Amino acid sequence: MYNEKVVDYFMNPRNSGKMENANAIGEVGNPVCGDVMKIYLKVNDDHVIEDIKFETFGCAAAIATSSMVTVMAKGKTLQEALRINNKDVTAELGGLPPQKQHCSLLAQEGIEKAIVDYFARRGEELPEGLLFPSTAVKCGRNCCGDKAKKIEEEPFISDNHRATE
Amino acid sequence: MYNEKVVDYFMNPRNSGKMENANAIGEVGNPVCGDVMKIYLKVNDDHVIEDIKFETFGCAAAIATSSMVTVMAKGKTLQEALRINNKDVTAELGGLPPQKQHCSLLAQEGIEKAIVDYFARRGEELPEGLLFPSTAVKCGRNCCGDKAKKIEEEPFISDNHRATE
Amino acid sequence: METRKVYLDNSATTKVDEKVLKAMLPYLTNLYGNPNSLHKWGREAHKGVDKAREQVSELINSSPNDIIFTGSGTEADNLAIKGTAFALKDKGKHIITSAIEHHALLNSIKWLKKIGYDYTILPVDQYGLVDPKDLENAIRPDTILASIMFGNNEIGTIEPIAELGTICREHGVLFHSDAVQAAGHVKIDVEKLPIDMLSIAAHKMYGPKGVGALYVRRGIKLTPIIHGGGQEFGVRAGTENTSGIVGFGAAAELAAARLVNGEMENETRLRDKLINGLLERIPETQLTGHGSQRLPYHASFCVKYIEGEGMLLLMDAAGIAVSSGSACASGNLEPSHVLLACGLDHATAHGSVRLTLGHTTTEEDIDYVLEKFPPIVEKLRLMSPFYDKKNKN
Amino acid sequence: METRKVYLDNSATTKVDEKVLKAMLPYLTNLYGNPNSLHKWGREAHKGVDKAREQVSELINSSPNDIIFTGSGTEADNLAIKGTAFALKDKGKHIITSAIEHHALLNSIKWLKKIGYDYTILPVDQYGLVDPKDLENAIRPDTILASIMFGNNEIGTIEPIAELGTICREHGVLFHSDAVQAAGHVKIDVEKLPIDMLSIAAHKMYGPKGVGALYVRRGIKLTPIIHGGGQEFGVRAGTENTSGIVGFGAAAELAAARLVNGEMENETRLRDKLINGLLERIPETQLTGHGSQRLPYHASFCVKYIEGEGMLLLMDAAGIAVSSGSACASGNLEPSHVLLACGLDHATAHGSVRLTLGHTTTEEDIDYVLEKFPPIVEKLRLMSPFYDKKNKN
Ligand SMILES: Cc1ncc(COP(=O)(O)O)c(C=O)c1O
Ligand SMILES: Cc1ncc(COP(=O)(O)O)c(C=O)c1O
Repeated sequence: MYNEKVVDYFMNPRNSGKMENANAIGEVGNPVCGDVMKIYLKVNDDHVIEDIKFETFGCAAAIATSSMVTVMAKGKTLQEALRINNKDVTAELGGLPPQKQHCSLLAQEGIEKAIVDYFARRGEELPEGLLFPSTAVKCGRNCCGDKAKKIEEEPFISDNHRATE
Repeated sequence: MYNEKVVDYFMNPRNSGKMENANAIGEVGNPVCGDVMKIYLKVNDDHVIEDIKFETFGCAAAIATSSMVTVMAKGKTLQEALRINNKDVTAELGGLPPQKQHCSLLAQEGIEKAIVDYFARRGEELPEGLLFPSTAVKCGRNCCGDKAKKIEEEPFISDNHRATE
Repeated sequence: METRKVYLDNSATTKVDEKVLKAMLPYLTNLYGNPNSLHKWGREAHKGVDKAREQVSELINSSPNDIIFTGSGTEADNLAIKGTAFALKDKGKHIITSAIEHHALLNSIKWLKKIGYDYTILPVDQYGLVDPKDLENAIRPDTILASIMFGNNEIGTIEPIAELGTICREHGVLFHSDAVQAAGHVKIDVEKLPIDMLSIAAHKMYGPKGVGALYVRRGIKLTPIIHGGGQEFGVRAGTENTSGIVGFGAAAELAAARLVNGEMENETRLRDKLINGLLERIPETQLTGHGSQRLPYHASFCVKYIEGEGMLLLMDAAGIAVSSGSACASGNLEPSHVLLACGLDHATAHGSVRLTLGHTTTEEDIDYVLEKFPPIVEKLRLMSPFYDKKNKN
Repeated sequence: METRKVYLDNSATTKVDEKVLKAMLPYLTNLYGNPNSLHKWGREAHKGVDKAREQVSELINSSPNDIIFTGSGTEADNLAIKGTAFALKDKGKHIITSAIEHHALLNSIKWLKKIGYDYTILPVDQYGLVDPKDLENAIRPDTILASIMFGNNEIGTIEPIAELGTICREHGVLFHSDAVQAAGHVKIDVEKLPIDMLSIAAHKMYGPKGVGALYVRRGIKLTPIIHGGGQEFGVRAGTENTSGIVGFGAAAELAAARLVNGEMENETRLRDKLINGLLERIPETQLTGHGSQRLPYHASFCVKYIEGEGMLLLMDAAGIAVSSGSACASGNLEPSHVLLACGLDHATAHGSVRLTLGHTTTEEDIDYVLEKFPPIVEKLRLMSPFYDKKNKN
């Protein structure tokens, strides 16, 4: 199901764990959905991400994308980090199974949320020109919130592309 | 499906074929149903069946029961021959599969019809006291005539004891 | 020589090819995982099923994702018919089929009728052919599906599928074909043919019994007849018969190769030798089905004055496996609906016998049958009241 | 040691027993006839199926004629539910089942609802037990069927079948039980238990995948879900999966012997060692399902702060096959409906892991798992934002 690179990033995650001296934290996801990601940043005064760590509750894809996004963001400026698209993360991992694509969105959102937190902690406004791609884009994944609603009507219909009821 | 004795009577039928000097012939069955049996008798003046032959168009069970009934009737008086019940024929053969039970009725009917023919040819009334078991009994088998009627409504419903539609 | 064994009932089922068994065995031993499991055992099993899906799809030139594995050809037929009927119930409730379909088809539509659907059964000519004009005339505004078999199991006739499918397409009616007898024996290309759904079964092409498949053209949605887990794209639930599916894949690949390398031509030659030889040697016998538009391995006859079961059993005693559509042989009280639909009278239909060759049938096998069959017929005829009458007249 | 392979996913499927394969092989080679054929080949195949029907019936103490072979446990469930629903539609349209049934059951009744039926889903307690009083209260005048599983696949809980069936009988409601997980592992006697229909599957008892069976008490008529030829007493059409059925028979016979000779007790002992060992070694972990009223081979847990798929994959990397009812592992977006029905919150349910033993599981296997599993959990927990929070608080 997962390619070797995904498995590697899951089995040997880079930048996992807590960061004691973080100056920004972003937490996204929802335990109800089974995906929660926490991104810790240490940002210097030049707005460069000097250190980054993650903690993830979720499947192997969620862990691998978290790990990959930290690798990609490390050393980048906040502006650059915001340009890391969820598709880039997936591509860098060599692809994810269709039903796991949404995990990469979570990784992207985690970075964004942490950056928002960075400025909030400093009591600063968000700098003009900073682009937050995912908050601009409507959440594209099968949110578990949506699902939870649907559950009421059709609790047990499985996900598939061929059957109609 | 068939036991050894049935197979033997089918493979090596006793008394099969035409009889040139028959003085009674009974033909029963219907080619539409796939079962036709012709019984030839040579009856002497003491009403003893001196010789008997059969011709059958039908399945192995029909041939075996025809053959068996001729064996059982040979040398018997007409009165005795009429006492050969279809169950006796089946029993003598060691049993038949359920869906083939009706074949033994045909054999019994063949004998009866030939005996009727015997008296008809001689211009005689049927002697008092002669019992014709099967004509007295309503035809118990799944007659193909009945079936043919049912066909109109439900042409393809198979015969079974478990399914309901 | 009495001990020679000649299996000529390949329309009923075929012997599993040794290469097929070889492909299956790992899935009956070490590769025993459930393809739905995420661990190594599951992934291995999944890989086997995926490969088989490709092999089967290549046989009919479809995409692998258009193949739904089922538990039999019968189930594939049921899924096509009922799956469409339920999925399109708001569009219409009328289904068209032919008088010579397999019971899987006919009993499915009879049942659908009981729950509010309607059908038209098209007649066939004496050769068992459906007239495309009849199909066109039968289409109504509420027609959702037509199902006409590819090749008939009892009489071997191959239907004019391209024409029939084209008519359906023109009228926006889905077209299903039961190719359980044809697939693997004649070339079928679902890209070139206007077929929306196609039923096939492994055990008619030297694969194992208990596995079939339904090809479903992309975009067509079916209501499952077996609900449960999301297996087979959510259309057919149940843990996959991995060894059976893998065997089906191997059988499909071998069949595709036979179709390419011309093996079927030899089979057809042997079949024609059998047909001509029997028609010469056994008087008052007719070929049933079409003379040339027929399955390459299929020979079927009606032998006058006698009943099929007797022939079948005496042939069996001579080591030869054949079948019959007679009432007795089929376990029903009626002779084959296919033969009756071709206009044969009941008595003649009771004399039906079918000999279906396989890829291992030899010239000697055919010679043996040509030697053994005529005296068997003669023996039974000498016991028949009709044959007798005939001689007298 | 890293190369040790420990398969603890026997609830998903089991390895075909060598003796089972041995019984099957003739039906994949020389005994290839279609059991419906009258000739020698057919009769041989028929004999194999007959014998298997006896073997399977002996496992549950039924009459052989009460066994309908199907293509999976899922199909058996579908046949029981839909077959009854269609057969008794004039009597009533209400069906009762439980919240922890297999999708084969639940998706069948959901579909039936779409076509005019109605259902009640009974809740379960924290151990997954159905309360017989709830069943009694749910019965309405139009209730035709109740279906409560024998043993649950995800949490191992064994339901109070005797009580539940008795209530149904008192109210003239048919009672079906899905015993796909239980049959062959716990004693089931349909003569002693008030069960009208029982689903079982070969591949959960060391038989092949792709064959199941439905026990149907004499006198109960079902509408087929697969129509066609008259196979399986007219209730389930399709050429029989002879090798699979024969394998099922052999597997049933072996399972019956294991039940008698006490092998299950050893399995239970190993299971308890596993349960106790893991609960000791992994803090903040709970057993799911019932502590004692559970399938003898079944251990299932929720491990806090982490998600099941990760555990599954890391265990797999250590050579150990387990499963999980987490959303990710199941391919759905929801964690197991069974765990939620037991009252677990979503986050906890995502941490589910199931270890199911087999008859070849050894003491060493269990020791290996007890060694490997705790550090895997620890590794994942160290990556979890919740575990972290926990340590802070
Ligand atoms: C309780 C239960 N019912 C039904 C099934 C379905 O059986 P099968 O996998 O043979 O379709 C399973 C197995 O997955 C099961 O565990
Ligand atoms: C034309 C046709 N359709 C359907 C079937 C049913 O397939 P299966 O035997 O796999 O159920 C058969 C075979 O019996 C067949 O010949």
